[in-house]
Amino acid sequence: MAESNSGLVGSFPHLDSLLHAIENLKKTGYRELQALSPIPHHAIDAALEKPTSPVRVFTLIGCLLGSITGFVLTIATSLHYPLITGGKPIVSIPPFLIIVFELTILFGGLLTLGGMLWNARLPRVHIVPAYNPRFSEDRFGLWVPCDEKEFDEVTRLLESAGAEQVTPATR
Amino acid sequence: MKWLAGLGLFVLLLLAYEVRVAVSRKASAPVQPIAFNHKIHAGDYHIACEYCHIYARRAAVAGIPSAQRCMGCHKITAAGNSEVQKLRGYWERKEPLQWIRVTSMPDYVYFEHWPHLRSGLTCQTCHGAVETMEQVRKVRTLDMNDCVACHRERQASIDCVICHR
Amino acid sequence: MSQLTYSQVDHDILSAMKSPGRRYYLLLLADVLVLAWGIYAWRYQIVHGLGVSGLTHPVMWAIYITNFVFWVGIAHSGTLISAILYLFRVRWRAGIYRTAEAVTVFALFTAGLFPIIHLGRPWFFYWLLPYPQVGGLWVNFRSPLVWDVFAVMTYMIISMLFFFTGLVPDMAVVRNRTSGWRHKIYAFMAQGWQGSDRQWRHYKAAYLFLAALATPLVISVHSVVSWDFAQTIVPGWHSTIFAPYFVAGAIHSGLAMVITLLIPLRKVFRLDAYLTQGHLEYLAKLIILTGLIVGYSYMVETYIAWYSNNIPEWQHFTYQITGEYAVPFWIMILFNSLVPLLFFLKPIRTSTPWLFGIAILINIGMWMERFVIIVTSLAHEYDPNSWGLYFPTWVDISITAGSFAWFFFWLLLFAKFLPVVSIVEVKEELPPPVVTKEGVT
Amino acid sequence: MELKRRDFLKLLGVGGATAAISGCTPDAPEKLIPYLIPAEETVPGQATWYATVCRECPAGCGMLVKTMEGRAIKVEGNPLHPVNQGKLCARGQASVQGLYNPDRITQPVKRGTDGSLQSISWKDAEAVLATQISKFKGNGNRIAFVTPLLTGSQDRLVEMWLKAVGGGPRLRYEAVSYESLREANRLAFGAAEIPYYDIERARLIFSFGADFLETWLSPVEFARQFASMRTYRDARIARFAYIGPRLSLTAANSDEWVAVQPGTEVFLALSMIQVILAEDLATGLPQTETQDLHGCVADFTPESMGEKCGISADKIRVLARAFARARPSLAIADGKSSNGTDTCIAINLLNYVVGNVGSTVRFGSNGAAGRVSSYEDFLKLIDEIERGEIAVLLLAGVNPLFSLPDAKRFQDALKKVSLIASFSSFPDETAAVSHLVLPDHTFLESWGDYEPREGVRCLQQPAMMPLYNTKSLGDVLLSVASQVGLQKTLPWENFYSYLRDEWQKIYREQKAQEDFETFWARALQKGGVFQPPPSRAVRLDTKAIKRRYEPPVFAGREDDFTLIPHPSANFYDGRMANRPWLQELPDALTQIVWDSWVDINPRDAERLGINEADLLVLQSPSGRIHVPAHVTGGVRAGTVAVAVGQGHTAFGRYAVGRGANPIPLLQGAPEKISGGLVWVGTRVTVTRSGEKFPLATTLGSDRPNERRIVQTITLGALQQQSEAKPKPELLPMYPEHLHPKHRWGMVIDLNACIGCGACVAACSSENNIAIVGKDEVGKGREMSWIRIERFDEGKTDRPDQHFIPMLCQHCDNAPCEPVCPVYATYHNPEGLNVQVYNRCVGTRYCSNNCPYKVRRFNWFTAKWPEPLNLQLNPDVTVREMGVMEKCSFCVQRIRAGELAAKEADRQVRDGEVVPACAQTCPTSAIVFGDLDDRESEVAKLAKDPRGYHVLEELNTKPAVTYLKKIKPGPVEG
Repeated sequence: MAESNSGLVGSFPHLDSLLHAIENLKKTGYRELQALSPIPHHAIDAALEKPTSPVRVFTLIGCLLGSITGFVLTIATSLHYPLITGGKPIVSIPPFLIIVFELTILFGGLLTLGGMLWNARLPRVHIVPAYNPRFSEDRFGLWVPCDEKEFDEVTRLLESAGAEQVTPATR
Repeated sequence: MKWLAGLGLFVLLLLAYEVRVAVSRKASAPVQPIAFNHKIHAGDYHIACEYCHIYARRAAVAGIPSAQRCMGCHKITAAGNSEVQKLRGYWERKEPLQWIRVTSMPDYVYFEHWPHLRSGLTCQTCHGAVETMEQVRKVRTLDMNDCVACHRERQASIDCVICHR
Repeated sequence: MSQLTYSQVDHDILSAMKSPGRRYYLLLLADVLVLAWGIYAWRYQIVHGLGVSGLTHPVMWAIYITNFVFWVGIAHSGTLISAILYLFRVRWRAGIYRTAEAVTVFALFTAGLFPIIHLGRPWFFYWLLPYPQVGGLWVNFRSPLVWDVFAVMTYMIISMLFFFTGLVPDMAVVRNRTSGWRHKIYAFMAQGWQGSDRQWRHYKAAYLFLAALATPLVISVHSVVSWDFAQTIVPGWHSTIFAPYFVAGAIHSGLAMVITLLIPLRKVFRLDAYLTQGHLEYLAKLIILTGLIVGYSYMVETYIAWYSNNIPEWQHFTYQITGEYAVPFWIMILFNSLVPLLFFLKPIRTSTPWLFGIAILINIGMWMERFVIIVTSLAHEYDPNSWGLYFPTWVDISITAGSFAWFFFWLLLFAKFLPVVSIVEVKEELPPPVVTKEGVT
Repeated sequence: MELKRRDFLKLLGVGGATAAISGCTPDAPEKLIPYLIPAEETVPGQATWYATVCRECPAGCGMLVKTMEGRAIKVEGNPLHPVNQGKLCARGQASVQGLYNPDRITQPVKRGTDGSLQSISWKDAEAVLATQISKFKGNGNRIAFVTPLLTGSQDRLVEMWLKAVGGGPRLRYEAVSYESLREANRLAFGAAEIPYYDIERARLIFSFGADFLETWLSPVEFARQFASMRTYRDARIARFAYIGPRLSLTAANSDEWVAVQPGTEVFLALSMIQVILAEDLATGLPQTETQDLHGCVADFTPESMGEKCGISADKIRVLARAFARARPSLAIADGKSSNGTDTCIAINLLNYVVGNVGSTVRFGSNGAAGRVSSYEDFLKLIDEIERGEIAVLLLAGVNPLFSLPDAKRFQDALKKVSLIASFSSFPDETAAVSHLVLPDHTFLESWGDYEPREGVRCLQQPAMMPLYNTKSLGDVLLSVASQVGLQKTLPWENFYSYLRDEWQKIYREQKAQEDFETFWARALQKGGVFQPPPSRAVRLDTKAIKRRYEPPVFAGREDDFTLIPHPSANFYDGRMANRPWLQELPDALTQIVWDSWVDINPRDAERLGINEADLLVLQSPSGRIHVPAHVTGGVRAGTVAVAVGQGHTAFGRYAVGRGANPIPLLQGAPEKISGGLVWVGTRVTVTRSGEKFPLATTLGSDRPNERRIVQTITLGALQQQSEAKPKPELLPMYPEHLHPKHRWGMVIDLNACIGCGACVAACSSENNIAIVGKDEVGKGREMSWIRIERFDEGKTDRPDQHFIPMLCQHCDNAPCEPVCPVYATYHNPEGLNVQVYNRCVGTRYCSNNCPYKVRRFNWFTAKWPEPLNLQLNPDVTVREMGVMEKCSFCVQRIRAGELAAKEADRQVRDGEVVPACAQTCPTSAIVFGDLDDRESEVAKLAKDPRGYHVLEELNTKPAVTYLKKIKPGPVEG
């Protein structure tokens, strides 16, 4: 999405005022909003109307990959150098299933992590100027991309909602 | 993250190690106490390998010719040659020659020459075209990959106990 | 916790990470000394051969494997608390899960060493890993030990994922509060976290799925460990109940270990507000459950030994309760299945000294359980002519002591370098700051 | 073959010779050292066999020595030899450890004036001897010569030499000797010899204290005969009862152990004769003789004798009737008590009255043991020494300072001798007091011959070049002779040429067609010249029978314990105590290793408050020893038994300071009639020292614990079931896996196994089994791949011992295999359970899961002190620290057999591949072969009705089938 680089950051001491601000801004047509909060909160996601995370797909793919690897690894290697142990068949599925299961979990976990990093654009080297250290403590931030001529309006909207300070920042 | 890197590194080290082993198995041609020239003997004069390596067809080891056998010819033949002089020296001192081993198996491998010869392999299969080498060198890794590959190819047994007891 | 504010939380928890005092360093020093001694003992064993340990024919496994099972067991409670209770949305988990998870990771560090320590030729341990080896021979996937390799490796990796993922937002908090080299480290660990709604959204999803994966995993791991024994034909090992029996036992010991660690932790770092008596009580209640399961397993073992009418089985049982190793056996019965029942009494499960004492006893009891299962079974197998006994030597004992030191070494570092309570999750439990009376739903 | 041993060993790369397995790290460049001059008969990596004769005991078993690259690495019995027919005992197997013993005397040494030993050259050594000889030459028997029992050329040479130098006396000294037996035969039959005992033919044997399966006369031969006598044929089985106060290994193999009072065997025998004659059960006796005999045994009624012997009169009657009815039967005795000769005479009579003499007891073969000088003669020698009549004393391979009761006296007397020369190969007690030691070759390095009995002439040829700077007795004598100017009488320049001349005589009397060289070559190949033992009829001298049969007399206090010292199955008279294999070979009846102990009856132990492994003090009028207690019902109450062999003060690292020697306790007076040493004639006081002495044993519990490892079947039951009833077919757990070429398997007949342990020693020799020492065995870390398990089904005071060789069962469904994470053990296409040492990482999981507990782990890196390492079998990997090992069914032999077959492009023949244990088993209890080959012996035996698998219920499907031991029950009249 084409994001413009200039914008304003409002800092809210209270969660509900942040939510009001989002409401007002959305009404006036500002859609590209981004909340910065010390804790996750479903109300914020609801207000911003973001789609559900696609990480689950990664997990699924990982698990499938894992199972396939498990089967291939166990069966192929056993057949490659067939040695009878304990009179059991060369391809003895029950014990192999254990390997399959573990690999399913392993790959699932790894891809889940990968999925998160990918989607959340992590790890990132430098933090946006818009970020205020207090957003990790007890302040809620809202970043509104807009150009200079819109500053006044946006500032008014934010402050009316209860922002204790509004500062211009670039992404 | 960190541990992932660590694990990867470890696996790399492992593979590196295996490779190193494989490579070192393929040693370069060592310098022998007497510059014996297989090219002349086996190549130019077409002396059969088993004329000197007498045990190959009946024993586990091919056998390195005794000084006596060398002297058998070299009392007269090429007696002037400097290397032959060396040989004569050993012979007269009754001092055993100490050749440097070129092709070797690990101690836990029981390789027997004769079954391989009987089953139609030639010396060259494993030792390369020695008759063209002035200085013998190892031409195959002769590690387990090598052995097993050949055994599979010729439907020879790959039962562990064939080589490891 | 309702009286707390967000910044108060930050302050309280981070103050635990202030640079340590002399007592801490002395503790660390003592720990490192024991560790060093353990390492020396291991080196001695590698040089001279396993013969320097007490292992012998027929008791080819003893306290090395005991330690392995014990530490893997310890690990389990961490995952239980962090993953399973998370899925069940158990609110009291927030205060303790960070520590529990750290215990998991460090316990696995420790457990992972023992399969290597107990090898006859430890320098070839990597032959157990699945990679294309010279000659085209791979590992034997029918061997429970290979299942172990996969299970424990996977478990270690997933737990670490889970642990570090959970840390990221907290690392951001610490990053914003520190400067200099510390700042650099935490900045790295925070991975550039800034708490944007997008990050939170994917983060929560990932966290949920990791929890969902870890849950079956944790069950599988100790089942696999139990199959090291159950898959054999050794009387006393060959038993179908082993998997659930071991999993319950694992969690039993794990919970005990968590209590043993939390109690000093909250005292030293004054975290009573976060690790309340309530938390410990919940744990105590869980221990009642696991204790009952373990006790039930003991009874089933006995019953089957009798009912199966299998002579070696029954003789093994009678040997257990009367033979050379009867004392460990009775310790195990007493400490694991009887003592925990005291937690039915509220005054006991709410008194810190009692909790602590009983937790210690359970730790001892669970270690003994593994010892009894492994050693007594091997000592009296099928052939009476080759029955034999095992007695540990200084090497076995030193290495065991070293392993504990190794575990506490990591734990000591953890207590100082990482927030022992999850900041974000504690905050989540607090009502968010609002102006309007009704708050936010 | 004029070649130095060094050159032999300068070997072109014999891959894997004494190879230690290691990781796959590449090593520094190896050297390939070819022969200077190739040796004709050696092909590197291929064994050369030499036939010779075992000289470790007087039995004289034929031996084949396997040499590789000039090193003797293994000995096996010579199949062509009439005495042992291809079998060897544990002691014979251990002879290579005598050859390679690290404590051998490597060159001549001389004791200086200060008592210190200086190495000297052979020239000087012989010069020293020669001067002394020439000094005392001829002036009246000043030169005494003591050798062990020698026969044939060697013996004649010594005689000639001694005569030439005008010396004497000459003794053939053996600690274990049979004077009473010989004397009894002289008195009863006028034949002063050891007859030939045909155990094989007997239907019933009574052994009066003769341990013929361990040490008595010719154990290997007797063991073989015993087994074949005990085989179940046409629904019958021959019986065997042992009469004597101690339950020896022989007794443990009997149907019935009659524990009589020590020394009362004679009266039991006489009362049996009385019964036989009274009930008119005698056979083949002229009427007059019968009355005659009846007259002199009339008053030995079972009633009166019964309580003398400590058994019931009825029992005696039962035994007597049984003995008379079983035709032929056989009674043997060793007569070791003060009335030994009387006992043996009574036994002769017993045999005579039922007509065994001439059938199972045959005179004329004149066993070598009969030529041993008597103990009394040795005492005479000591007297002469004390009187200062002996100036030069030559001791060749005898160790009287260990085996004489009053060794102290002998040692003091020796001070009077101006030169004591010992030819011992080992630094034994006697060599330690000699002035001059001229080390002899071991018999594996030297020429010689031996004649165990008439008609059996064995050639002894060197299997390898002498290991050290030693010289054979014969050569020394000849060269000394020439130095003292006796070339005329002893013209040979070395013993070899003398030996050939001697054999010229044999050649002539053979009247063979071929020329001597061929004859000689054939003799060398076959190991000698063998003819059936000549048989000579004898008549009973009735005068001899009319005699006073003495009751036994005992030195020491009346109420004390009667001491029963007995030669040990492992160490014989102590000469084998320096062989680590035998030290670590568990005693058959106690599983104790590296020590000696005293057997004491539980009732006595309880009375004296003695517990297992209490250190006891045994005090006799003539000495005292400290020895730990072993409480067992295997000795009669009131008696204690100690094995001879341990307790050396000098004899190398493996023997010195282990256990105790009971011989000094003996009061040492010779038996009146025969002049033999009275072994059972001393009483000892037994007291607790208060200390404990940890005994190392390989035994966990000898109680069966309902595991049914050893299974037995009564004669009745066996007669019922004619052929094996088909086993209920279990549903297969997994798809059957096939064995395309072979399915190697084994059958072990527990009815034949006597528990002697020869298989264990053979296995150690073949498979480079490490020796770990007492402490490690005590921890249970012995390495033997095959062990003899002993289960005791009897009551504590009445043991009922069963033996079972336990080795890897090579299961079809082997529990050890699937648990190995790295495929270090697996099931190969020929049915072997293979252990790949270099793949093993040492999880030891396989051992945990092996119900037979036959897997052994290398807790440390094994050590072979030089030159023991030269014995290592190059065809078998020497295992490294940290790996598991176990029985491989001698896979190296299987491979060799298969390759040989392949080369000749035929199938492997049945019996072509034989593992070391089966090869040496004196009773052929172990049979190996291809189970898939219907015609093979093993396949047939596996279907025997007695067949069973150990722990069958585990469905491991072992390749080893055991045949139940037959229990006919006590002897019936």
